[in-house]
Amino acid sequence: MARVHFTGNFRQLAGGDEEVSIDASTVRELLLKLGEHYPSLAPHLDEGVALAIDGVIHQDALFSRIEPHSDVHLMPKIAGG
Amino acid sequence: MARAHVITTVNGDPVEFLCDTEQTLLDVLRDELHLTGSKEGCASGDCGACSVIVDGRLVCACLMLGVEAQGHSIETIEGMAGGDRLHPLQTKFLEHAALQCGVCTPGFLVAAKSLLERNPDPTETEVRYWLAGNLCRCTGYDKIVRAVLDAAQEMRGG
Amino acid sequence: MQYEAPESVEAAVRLLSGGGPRGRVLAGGTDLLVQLRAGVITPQLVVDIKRIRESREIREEDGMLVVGAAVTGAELGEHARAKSMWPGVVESAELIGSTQIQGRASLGGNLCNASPAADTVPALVAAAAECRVAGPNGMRRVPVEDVCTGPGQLSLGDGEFIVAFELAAPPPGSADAYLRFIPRTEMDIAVVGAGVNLSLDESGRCTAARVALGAVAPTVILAEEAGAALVGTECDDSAMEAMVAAVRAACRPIDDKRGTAEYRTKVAGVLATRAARIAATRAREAR
Amino acid sequence: MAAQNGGTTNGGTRWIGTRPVRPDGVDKVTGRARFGADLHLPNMLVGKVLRSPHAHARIRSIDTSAALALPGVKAIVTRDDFDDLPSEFVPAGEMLINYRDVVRNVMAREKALFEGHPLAAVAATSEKVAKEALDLIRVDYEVLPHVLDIDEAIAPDAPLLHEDMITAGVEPPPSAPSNVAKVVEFAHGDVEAGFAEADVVVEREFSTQPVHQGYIEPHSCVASFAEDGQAELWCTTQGHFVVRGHCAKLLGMEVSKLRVTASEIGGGFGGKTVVYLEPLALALSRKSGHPVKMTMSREEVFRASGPAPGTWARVRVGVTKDGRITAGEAELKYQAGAFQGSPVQPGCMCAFAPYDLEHVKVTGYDVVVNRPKVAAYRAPGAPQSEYAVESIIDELAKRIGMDPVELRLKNAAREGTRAAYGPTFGPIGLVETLEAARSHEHYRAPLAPGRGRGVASGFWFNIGGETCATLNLGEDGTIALVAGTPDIGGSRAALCLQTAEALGVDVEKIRPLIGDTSTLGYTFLTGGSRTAFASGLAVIEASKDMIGQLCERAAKIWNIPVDAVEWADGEARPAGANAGEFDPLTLADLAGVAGKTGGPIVGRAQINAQGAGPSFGTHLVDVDVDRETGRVTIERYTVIQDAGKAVHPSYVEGQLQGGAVQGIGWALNEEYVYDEYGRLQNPGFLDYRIPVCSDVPMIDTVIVEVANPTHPYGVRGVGETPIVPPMAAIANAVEGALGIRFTDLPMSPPRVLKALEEAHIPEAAD
Repeated sequence: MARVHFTGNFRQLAGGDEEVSIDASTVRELLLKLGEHYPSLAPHLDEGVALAIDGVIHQDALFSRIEPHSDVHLMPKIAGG
Repeated sequence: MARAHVITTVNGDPVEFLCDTEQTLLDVLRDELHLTGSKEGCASGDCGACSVIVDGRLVCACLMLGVEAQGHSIETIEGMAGGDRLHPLQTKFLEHAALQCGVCTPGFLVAAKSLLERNPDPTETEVRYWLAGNLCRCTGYDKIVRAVLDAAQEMRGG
Repeated sequence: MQYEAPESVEAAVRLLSGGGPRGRVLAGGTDLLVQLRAGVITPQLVVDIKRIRESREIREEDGMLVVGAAVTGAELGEHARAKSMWPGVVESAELIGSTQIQGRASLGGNLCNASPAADTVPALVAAAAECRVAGPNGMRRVPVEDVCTGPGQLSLGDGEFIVAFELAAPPPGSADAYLRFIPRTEMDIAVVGAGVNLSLDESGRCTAARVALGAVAPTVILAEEAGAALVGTECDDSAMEAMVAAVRAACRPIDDKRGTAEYRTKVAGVLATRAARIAATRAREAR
Repeated sequence: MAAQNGGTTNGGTRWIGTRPVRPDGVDKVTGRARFGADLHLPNMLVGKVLRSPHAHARIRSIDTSAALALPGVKAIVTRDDFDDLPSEFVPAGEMLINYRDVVRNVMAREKALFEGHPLAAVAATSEKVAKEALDLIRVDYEVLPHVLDIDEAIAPDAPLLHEDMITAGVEPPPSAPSNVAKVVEFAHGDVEAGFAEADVVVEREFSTQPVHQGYIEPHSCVASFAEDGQAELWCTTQGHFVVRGHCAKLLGMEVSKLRVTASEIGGGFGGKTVVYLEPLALALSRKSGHPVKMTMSREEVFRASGPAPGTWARVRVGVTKDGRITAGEAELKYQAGAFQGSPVQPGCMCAFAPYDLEHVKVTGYDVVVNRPKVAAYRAPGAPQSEYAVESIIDELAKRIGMDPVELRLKNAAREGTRAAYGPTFGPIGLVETLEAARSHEHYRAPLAPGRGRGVASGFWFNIGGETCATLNLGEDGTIALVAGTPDIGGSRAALCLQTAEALGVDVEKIRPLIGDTSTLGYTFLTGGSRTAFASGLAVIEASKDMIGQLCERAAKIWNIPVDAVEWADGEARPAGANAGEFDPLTLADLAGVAGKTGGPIVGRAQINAQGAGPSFGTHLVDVDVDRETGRVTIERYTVIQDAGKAVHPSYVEGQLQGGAVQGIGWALNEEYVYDEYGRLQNPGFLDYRIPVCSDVPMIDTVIVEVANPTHPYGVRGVGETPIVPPMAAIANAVEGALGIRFTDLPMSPPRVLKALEEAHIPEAAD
């Protein structure tokens, strides 16, 4: 089970939860299960989020691997100037 | 009103053109003569991207009417390299990476050429003040100043 | 827009007073072209005075320096005699804009743009310079401080234009200086400018002083009481303090994008002091 | 031209870390390079924009009939020429962009929301006619009260920009609309518990003014629409694929019918990641049947293109006597301009990023005001919040009597630190930059009397993203490299170097170009400091693809299995003794027989680059202050930054120097001045004072290299981080010189002099 941490407004949308354990092997699977678990989070997941998987930031990467003990942080997407 | 007929010299060649009297020399160079190396960054003499040399004097082409060019001699960036050889300033700008986006570069080169024609051995401070009318937003000026100082040294035979 | 480049004063006067559209005089063009481009002015006639010899030359007449109205800052700065006679006037001309602007901008244009922040004007006023004004009724002399009557406003009549400036030979023991304050080191319009012209006798006592200030009132002002505060003194600290008080009392600035009234008043005193010290040092060296 | 080796070691690599002349260099020093405004097409019209003179006004009607009747006017477009679009968020720059807002930003609909807001655009046979036509357009306005600053905008009775805007991010949602678009929060730990552990707590409020990117080249484009609905667009942009997407959406086109070519770009810094003129030019071209060129004047650039936001911040940090930071808290309010979407979110995330904090809480407010919609500007959102935090860190160091570099080192984020914004950092170089600062000669040099020295650190995420690249092998063994990221500061050189390294060929054999939108798959823009990293990864992948093909050809020629061929030093060799004895085949050898051995060889990559390594920097600055005029002079400046691996060190140095000098302008002089009617008073380089050459000293640089593990050569983005530390570094230096802490930017002479007077410091003698 990967541990998913909520930062920022995602925590609010996750009903105040700081983290949750999710069984998923890809980002897509993880987002799908998160959306089922937290319906109010779901539309925001569709808009696009970033995931820090074991410290490495992934954006728009549905098939990035999630390991069984991965530490995942849900974050807003980042771009730049 | 009929357009004005102007006879002048650009980069050593005789040039004739027709222009509206309101057109600046920069408008004429870019739109009539298609010499687009001189850039318009402000059209108010504040950025130096349109620097040209008129009768040996550095000026902003945006602050001179096209009709004022009558009988004068104009040097632009397009005339800086001689044949297939770059001017030492051009070479030094490349070697020192003294450009990033490059849009201010023609103006800086023309301005620096004008400096070295008057003062072959400028100090860093002299270079900085001479080039104060040329804005560069990319480089922080460091490599530009170094390139000019290095070119000056090379041109002095150092 | 009709463009004319007459080759004589008379031809220029004829064009400017010819009953047609009121013309604008073009010297260096560094202000005029910006206003043209922005649509602030839409003249039907532009009279370029750069082909008139009297407007383009620097010469000495009976010890007096005569500077053509279309002489550029760069040309004045390269004129060794001008620099030694009126270093403050020359340094004020050399402060206008960038190297590129220096190649075009003129004394006449700087004055007739009628900005209170013009760099050369305080220096010319401090130097008691006079303008040679040509017009339909011939040539007349006008003190520089009487040319501008307000921002963008001139006292010149129809058909008149400034041909040249006269700067008398400075008496022994005299010198001028000009300083301005800008936020950057170059390229800004003066937030405050101060020109000081003073004479010292053999003992180092000030016998005459003129202090002129830019950007602290609708026009450049001659702060007569500031000059008077130096006369009779050795330009020591207490005299400077009195001058600063007079300078600040003379200031009537506004708040604008370039500075607050409070800031301008304060810095006018600072610059006048610094300029007076430079002028005094030069005057001692000149003796 | 010969490559020269620079000051950075290039351990184990042949090309990475060298300093060859950039491939586009000669064009740029001779005036040949074609920028946005340098294209001229036959039958081309000139387009000009009518802009609102009011900061806030309802548009009752627009009458273009008199303008259309003017001879030479070929087309006019207004709000009626663009379909309204529903709310839909897409990423562009660092922001999520809502097309409902984009269509309104390029052309006002119900209301003009800022001075300069476009109301109509005219295409005519000359600029003169176009301008005359603008004067003939009649607009009936109902002028509305406006709000320029955050305080005004969030006041209970403030005029509303968007009458239907309900603050997002608040539970339960507010019942009434306001100018606060969104509230965001990042927190972990328990800040009050953290502050309880502190011996010293400092809390201050800060403000910064909007600042413009100040690129020297104004926005410019040429649009040409054909009768069959196919269109071409030439424009100066950081991302032509992003421009294509926006324009196609706004014009109701299929993306494949719009081919966008990126001109050479004369600076962007984030400001050329959005569209302004491009949809208008396309609409005018479609309507007139002519190519249409549109170029902003400098005044229009200032009045109508997006700056970085002005901000307000309240920051509180606690520290123990021995220098452990126990908690950090910040409240940030950012101006979004006329439409929501300020970079307050990244501002919140970056605020405390350089520190290892157990307890942190940051709250951000996105506030709309009657100013141009903000755009990205180098590390968007970060400079403002990190300025506030880095100022307080300096003050805390002073309060507990600790060296400010030591305090930072003691609390610095490092590998394994949980970032203030959530995840755990991988290998990062903050500690290395601080150690380099501490041991730098600058930091130990004696300081002249009256001067002050300041230090500050900074952070930016950096990004990857969608990226394509193609390597076309020529029949003589040279390579045409096609990338999709416009080259804004020498990235073509960086891509050639990475390709040369990956292929093992001479960098001079590779000629790069930026392909138009029809030549490559979708490629995200040049921004987020991503190009050297992400397009770098793409060319490395394309090189691998090409090597695979080259090895296959060699295997065929030698009649051995492909896995018995290896690629090394730019040639195919038999892999080991068992593979057989064959003379190596060079790239040129294989290129020459490509046709006969299977056809042309093209290396391709299409990737979505992940794992951009964050970049940290530390700046040192010495200042002098004229105590009588308030002018601050930068006497010495040193930038130290982790580049991961400097591909072309000269251009890395250039990024560090340029970012620092932009920061100097931000700190000292740059600001927007508005009148009481909400009209900008300083829309030009005369009174919007970016640093000039004589304002600054040489900018020393130290490149630290802590490899980014997700890139084969360790590359991290470098372009944005350098603008983060300067404001705090300079404020800290001024504090050192005067004993006065400046919490409002810019530290312009009037502000400094006023503060000096209020502090009753006697005027120093000359």
